[in-house]
Amino acid sequence: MTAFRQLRLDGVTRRFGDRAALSGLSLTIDRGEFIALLGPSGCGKSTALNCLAGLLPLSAGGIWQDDQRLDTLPPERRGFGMVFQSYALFPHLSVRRNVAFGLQMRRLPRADVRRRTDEAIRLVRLEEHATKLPAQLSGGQQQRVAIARAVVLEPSLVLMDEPLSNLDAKLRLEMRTEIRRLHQSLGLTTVYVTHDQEEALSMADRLVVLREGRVQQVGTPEELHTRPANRHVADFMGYRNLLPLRVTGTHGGLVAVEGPGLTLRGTPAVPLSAGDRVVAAIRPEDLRPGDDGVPVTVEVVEYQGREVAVEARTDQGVPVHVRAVDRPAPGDKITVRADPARVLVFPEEAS
Amino acid sequence: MTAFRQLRLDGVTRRFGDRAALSGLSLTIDRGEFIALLGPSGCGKSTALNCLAGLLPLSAGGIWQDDQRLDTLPPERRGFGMVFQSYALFPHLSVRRNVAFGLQMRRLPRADVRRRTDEAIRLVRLEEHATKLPAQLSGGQQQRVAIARAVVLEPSLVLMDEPLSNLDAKLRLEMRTEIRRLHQSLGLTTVYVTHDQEEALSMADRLVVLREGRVQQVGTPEELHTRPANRHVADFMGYRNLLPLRVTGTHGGLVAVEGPGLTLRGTPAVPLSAGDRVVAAIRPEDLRPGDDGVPVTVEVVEYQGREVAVEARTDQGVPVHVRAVDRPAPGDKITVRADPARVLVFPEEAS
Amino acid sequence: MTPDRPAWRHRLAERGIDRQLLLLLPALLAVLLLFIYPFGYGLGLSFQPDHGGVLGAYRDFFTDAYQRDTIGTTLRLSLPAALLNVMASVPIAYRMRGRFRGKRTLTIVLVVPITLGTVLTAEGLLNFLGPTGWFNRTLMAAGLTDTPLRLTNNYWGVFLSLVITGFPFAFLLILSYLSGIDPTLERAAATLGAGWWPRFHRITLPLLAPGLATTFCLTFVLAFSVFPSAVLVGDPAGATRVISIAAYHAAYETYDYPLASAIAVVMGAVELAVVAAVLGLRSLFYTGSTGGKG
Amino acid sequence: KPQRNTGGTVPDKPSTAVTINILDVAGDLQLTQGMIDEFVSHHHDQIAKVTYAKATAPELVGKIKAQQNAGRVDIDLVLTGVDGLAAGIDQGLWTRLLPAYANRLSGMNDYLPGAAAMQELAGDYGVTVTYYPSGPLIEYLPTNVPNPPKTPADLLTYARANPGAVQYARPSNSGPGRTFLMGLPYLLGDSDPKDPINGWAKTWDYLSELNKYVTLYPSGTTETMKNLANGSAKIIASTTGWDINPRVLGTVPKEAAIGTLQGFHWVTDAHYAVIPKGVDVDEQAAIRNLLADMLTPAQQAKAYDKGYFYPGPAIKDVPLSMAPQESRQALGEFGRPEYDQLIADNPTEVPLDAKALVAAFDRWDREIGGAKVTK
Amino acid sequence: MTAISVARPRTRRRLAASPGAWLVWGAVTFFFVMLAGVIGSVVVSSFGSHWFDTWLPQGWTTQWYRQAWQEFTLFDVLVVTVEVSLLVVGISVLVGVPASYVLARRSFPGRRLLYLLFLLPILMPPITYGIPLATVLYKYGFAGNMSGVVMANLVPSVPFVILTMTPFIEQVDPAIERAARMCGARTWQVFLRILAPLLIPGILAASILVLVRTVGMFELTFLTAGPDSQTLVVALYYTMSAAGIRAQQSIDAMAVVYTSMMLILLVVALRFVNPTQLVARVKEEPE
Ligand SMILES: Nc1ncnc2c1ncn2[C@@H]1O[C@H](COP(=O)(O)OP(=O)(O)OP(=O)(O)O)[C@@H](O)[C@H]1O
Ligand SMILES: Nc1ncnc2c1ncn2[C@@H]1O[C@H](COP(=O)(O)OP(=O)(O)OP(=O)(O)O)[C@@H](O)[C@H]1O
Ligand SMILES: [Mg+2]
Ligand SMILES: [Mg+2]
Repeated sequence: MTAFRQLRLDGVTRRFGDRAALSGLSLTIDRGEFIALLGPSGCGKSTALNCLAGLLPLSAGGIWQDDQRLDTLPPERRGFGMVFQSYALFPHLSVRRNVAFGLQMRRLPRADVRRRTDEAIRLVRLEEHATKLPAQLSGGQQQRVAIARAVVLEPSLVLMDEPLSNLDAKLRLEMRTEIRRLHQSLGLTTVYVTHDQEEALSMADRLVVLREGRVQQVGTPEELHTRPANRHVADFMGYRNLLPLRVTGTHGGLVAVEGPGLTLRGTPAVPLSAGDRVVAAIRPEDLRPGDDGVPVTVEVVEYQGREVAVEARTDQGVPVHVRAVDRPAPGDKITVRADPARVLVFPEEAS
Repeated sequence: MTAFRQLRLDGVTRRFGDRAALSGLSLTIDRGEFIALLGPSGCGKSTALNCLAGLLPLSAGGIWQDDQRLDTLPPERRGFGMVFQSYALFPHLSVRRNVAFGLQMRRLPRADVRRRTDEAIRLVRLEEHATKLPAQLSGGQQQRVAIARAVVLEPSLVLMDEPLSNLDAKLRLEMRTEIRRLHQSLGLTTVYVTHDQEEALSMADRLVVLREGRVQQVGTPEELHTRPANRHVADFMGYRNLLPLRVTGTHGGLVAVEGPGLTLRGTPAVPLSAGDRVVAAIRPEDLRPGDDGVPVTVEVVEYQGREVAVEARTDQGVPVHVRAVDRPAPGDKITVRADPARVLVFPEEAS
Repeated sequence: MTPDRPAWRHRLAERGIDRQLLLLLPALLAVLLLFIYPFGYGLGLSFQPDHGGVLGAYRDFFTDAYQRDTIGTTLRLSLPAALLNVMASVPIAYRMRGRFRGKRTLTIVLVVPITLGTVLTAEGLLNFLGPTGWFNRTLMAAGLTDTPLRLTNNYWGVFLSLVITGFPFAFLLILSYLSGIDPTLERAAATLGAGWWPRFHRITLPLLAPGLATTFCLTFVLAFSVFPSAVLVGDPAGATRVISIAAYHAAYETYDYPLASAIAVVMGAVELAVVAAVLGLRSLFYTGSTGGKG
Repeated sequence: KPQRNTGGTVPDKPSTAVTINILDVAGDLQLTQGMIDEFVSHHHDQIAKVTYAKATAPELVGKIKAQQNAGRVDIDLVLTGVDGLAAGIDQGLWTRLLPAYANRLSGMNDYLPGAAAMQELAGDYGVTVTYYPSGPLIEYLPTNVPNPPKTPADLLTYARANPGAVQYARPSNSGPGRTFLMGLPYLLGDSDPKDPINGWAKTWDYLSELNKYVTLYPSGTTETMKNLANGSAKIIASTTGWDINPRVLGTVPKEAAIGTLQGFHWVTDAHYAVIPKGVDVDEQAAIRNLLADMLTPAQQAKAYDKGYFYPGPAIKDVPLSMAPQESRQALGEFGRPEYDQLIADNPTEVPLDAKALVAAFDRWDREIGGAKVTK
Repeated sequence: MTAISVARPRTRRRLAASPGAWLVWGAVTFFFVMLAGVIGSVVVSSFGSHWFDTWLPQGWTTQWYRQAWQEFTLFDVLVVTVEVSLLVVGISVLVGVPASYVLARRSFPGRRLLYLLFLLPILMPPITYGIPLATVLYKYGFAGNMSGVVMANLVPSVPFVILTMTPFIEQVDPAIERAARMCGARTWQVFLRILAPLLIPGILAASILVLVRTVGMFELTFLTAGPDSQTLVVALYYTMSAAGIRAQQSIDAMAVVYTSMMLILLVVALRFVNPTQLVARVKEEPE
């Protein structure tokens, strides 16, 4: 279909039985934007994508493309492209014909179909496998076919459901770059579902964080990364240390928080006052071994390339996750500290 | 089946048509080991796993469990557990009954089946979804059912084919820990396929890197990370900068290498002499902006949380990947340098 | 952009009503135009007998043991035959899933009897199994029996002809239903320690159940309306006096169309009862994607 | 076709040559197709084309009914046996052919006595075209049965001594079977040979006694013939046609012999031509002329065929010598000179009417054929 | 236990398989022997001149075929039969498959009732509706020619296709269709390009069965056929059950003609498509 200026989701809701898999998703997507849907497994990401694609009827709400109501159109009339989480390749068609399918549906001239198909196959590095059937491909190869099949159409909106989950790191990085490149050079609008924050952060213009079917936060990568709106988003964005504490005082922009065997200073997400029950969120990489700080005992050490991930416990038994460059041994006692600017403090009840 | 001491793969080969998806895999797995198979998409990881499980007949080679030849046994007689890349859940059975299936096959008492099933479902956090059919689950939920179904049997050998690829980072980390914990507490032996080096590095005792069906290197995570055997392994292990250069001289344990607009010192993987054509491998995170070094022009900057990934180009047009803490803008000129201990130099022809 | 209509449409769509239902239209029209009216006429006819009031024809049928017993006779023939056809097809089709040389030929040969038609089957059975047919000659030549076995002009003749014509029919359907089941599922079961039998009856069979039910119903219906072979290789006045013979007698010998219609309606009702029982059982099983084509 | 005119006067000749669709439900074309083809070849001005279709008698009624209900009858002439004829009369399907224009069918005056009796059954609706006295006869291989039974009692004795050796096909599926059934009351001296329900006491007793020694009732005459040939049956019921024709065809050994039971009456059989209601008068005219031609001796001689309906002609004075060469040769080799005598010496009877016949079949099915079930 | 990588004897697993396998193949062999006997005895008889109490006929002849060929103008009849059956198969697949798609995929109010409605024409013997159906068709000028025969045969055929295809379509993963729609395929394109190829084994099975039923359907064909739209079964039915004298061999010959025609149609059909494992086959264990 023709390009649009804006896509507007208005209270999009989808129920299965009496459970809402997605409730009240409202979002305006500008043309050319790259939106990532992010959230834990089962939070409704695929459901949102399916509603947008027209594959699931809405239980409530509406979708508008500029002034046109979209949610009543069948999927094939919306002109979107989609990469399915389960690939959904046509099992009876070769890789080439899978990719060419959409172009043939648009009745493009034979030569065009051929050229664009070849190009898309080259893009996903499957030249060698072009004549194979899907069942003869490895998982990652199938996933790449699914990507090629969707982007070859250069649709006005591309929906991708975890398109890189089965690729190795190197290829994933390359494919990320390709997808971004395509997005930019073809002027696509992309809605991208991923469970991988890093991927989302590096690719998207804006992120939508879902949890149990509800939007938790919408923002740029940087906003989400540095200023998660609540403890769930923080948790999800890699703040693995979530320490239940109590505010003891405020100092300028910072608050002092305390708990069993722990004293920290941090940045409050909302105004807080002494005595409030709070959760302090700290990323493992922000919790570094240092001289003055909280004493902990190392329990598990995981090698992770240049650094190691350390699971430790305070003397009171609170587990903390720490990153270290040198390698402590289990049983070692170390002290850890965190920059107050990187300690986020949320009220406990927020959800 | 009963526990074993050793599992020996001897020249295991599998051809599809005249292409070998796996050639001559020889490996000895000790009881209790955690082995990760690692390699780019389509390199033969799933094929290796399927051969081990008995789902694909071998084209050549053999598999021995202690003194017993295994490769002639049908899968159900081998007593291994497997998580399929495509999940392969039984579509007509609820989550609970999918998980209980294996236990029922072993004719365990009703109560035991129930208890262990519940436990496994709790392990993968699907208590709420226990009565759903697979088609009613999200992708990540399905994957977790597949994991529960395999580990509930506590088999002597567990084979896992990318079991975490559809989970979000947080859950993935948790599941990793769970899998390791199970591995240790039940004394399992695990062969784990993943495309994610970080996962492999953090979980496995030993890693096997495959490429186009051939073993490239077998070693501990540390060996692989710091001393990749060849440029392909290096490439795969995150050495994203692979610079084709020429040796200009040797200095003690180091070599000096040079190319268009580039001069570096690095550690040779094999003895090298001046004039050899080589490839220098450097991780982006080892190539840091610094004062003296190679001048490059920033092209693309990707936000990745605490750091940014920078794609830059030397004056001669060689692309390099750099990590930076502060955020340069596209077009900026910066200089980058690397610690010679972290620059690995491989002869060019090695493969 | 009227807000009402689309919402209404969504609500219908959620309940499964949308334009795709139009695809039912041609079939529905065909059945309505070509079947419902004529059938209604026939049904009406069954309530207009010459004597005995509205239900006279039915009363005639049910009060006459000779007529009534045909239901039992037919069921005794058709249920075992349909059951045997389905049950024999399953293991054979199951075995034929693997790849082996000559599979295609074997399939074709197994399906060939479908082309025989009732007449050739009947003639063949009479010739082959008759008192001086090859079968009895062989038995007698081998000294296995002194007097020829009676396999025709009785229950067994009809039963065998139902098997010969019904088996390939069931086999063909079941083979194709089986091909729709993802083989990976059985492999998964194998890694969970399931031998061939549990794999089959816990995984394959439930996934095959809808196909089995349909196949059973269709073979049963065909066997239930057996007519020519009941006459040709059976004992049409006695052991194989099936219900369609009674209907035929009424329609074409005494030209009592009301009675014939009534018998046909009874026939349909009995079939319907069996089919409903089977489909009821079927609905206990899973009916959804079996992953084979995905 | 132009507007149909199905009532009114039937012209002497059709105004234009017509196409006639003939449906044969009695196997009559075997005898008469030659006659029809010859007429057509000589009268192109009346009949442009004939199409032949064949079917079995029972379905006939349904088809004609459907056409008549819809007002589009495209079957112009039906050749049928007694069963189809009677069913059609009963259901009111046939055009009344007589007595109007009876003068055009002068051949009807020359019917053989038996044929004339058969014509009575047709009332005014049909025209007898072929006729034969049928049976009942018994057939056997002289090598297997050196002393054939001569009376019904003999037959019973023989059956008792040789269980399974006597065979007749299920009467409702077999001409010889039903001829045997209808002939028994005359042989046994039953009170009313025309009333199977109340008048056949001896016959039913006899049949149930015989039933004890009959192992199977095949579902067609062909099969009894086969069993006779292969030796699994020793004595079977037969008729003149079924005696000669199968031997000509080679399904029964040439040396098979026939016998009669003392005091039997011939139960005759015939084929009729009828015209369904709703046929255009032009076509009716052509058909009447065709029928008139078929009832001439020269044409009737073709009915000798190869003994299929022996003798076959319905009218008097059609000796075998008039028949085509082929017929004469076949009958010369397989015919039996004794038939002339048997036909002359034994009385002929018309068969049961359709209702009574169906009742007899029904009773046979229930009491004789069906009795096997309980054993 | 040296590393000899001799190719594993491939048949081992199959041969060592359960006695069940032997039982199955034994039963199949027995079935074939019986089948060969049944078919063989008819074929031999149809070419035999005299066959009494012996293993084989006394002489051989083709006269029975010649007779049948002339008596029924079999060539025209065969042509009509093929035309009618192909039309019926084609139309009933075109009409039936979309309907079974809806029945398989959607749940909507009245679905069960509709299923029952489609079931009825298969359950009800043609006696109940044959004559009124023929009347209707005659009334509107369809009967008496090929269109009537085709329409009458559609009555049981369309439901037949629907019943066989419904479980089949249920087996196909709906995600594949969705993917096709996302590629811009309209419903008919989804049918033609995606579903049809995946359903080929089922469609083929259903078509063959409809074909067999149509060729063998006497009642409805006879009631609606005109003089030049008779099909083979009418002729066959006639030889089998008409009054008068027929040689056993001529019935056999007609049966052989009938079977040969069906066989040719079947083999032609199977040449184009394999009834088994069209799609799932690639996932099978390759040799
Ligand atoms: N049935 C088959 N027929 C032909 N080729 C096949 C078949 N199965 C796999 N292959 C090929 O064998 C190679 C190895 O496949 P395999 O599934 O083992 O890859 P993998 O390492 O698991 O990859 P991924 O990480 O993408 O899942 C691939 O190139 C694949 O295309
Ligand atoms: N057909 C269905 N019937 C019932 N519940 C369903 C159905 N489909 C999805 N759900 C439920 O809806 C919720 C959201 O599912 P969805 O597939 O959108 O998750 P997701 O965010 O894509 O997760 P993942 O990352 O694991 O793929 C899940 O809890 C799932 O179990
Ligand atoms: Mg999902
Ligand atoms: Mg894989």
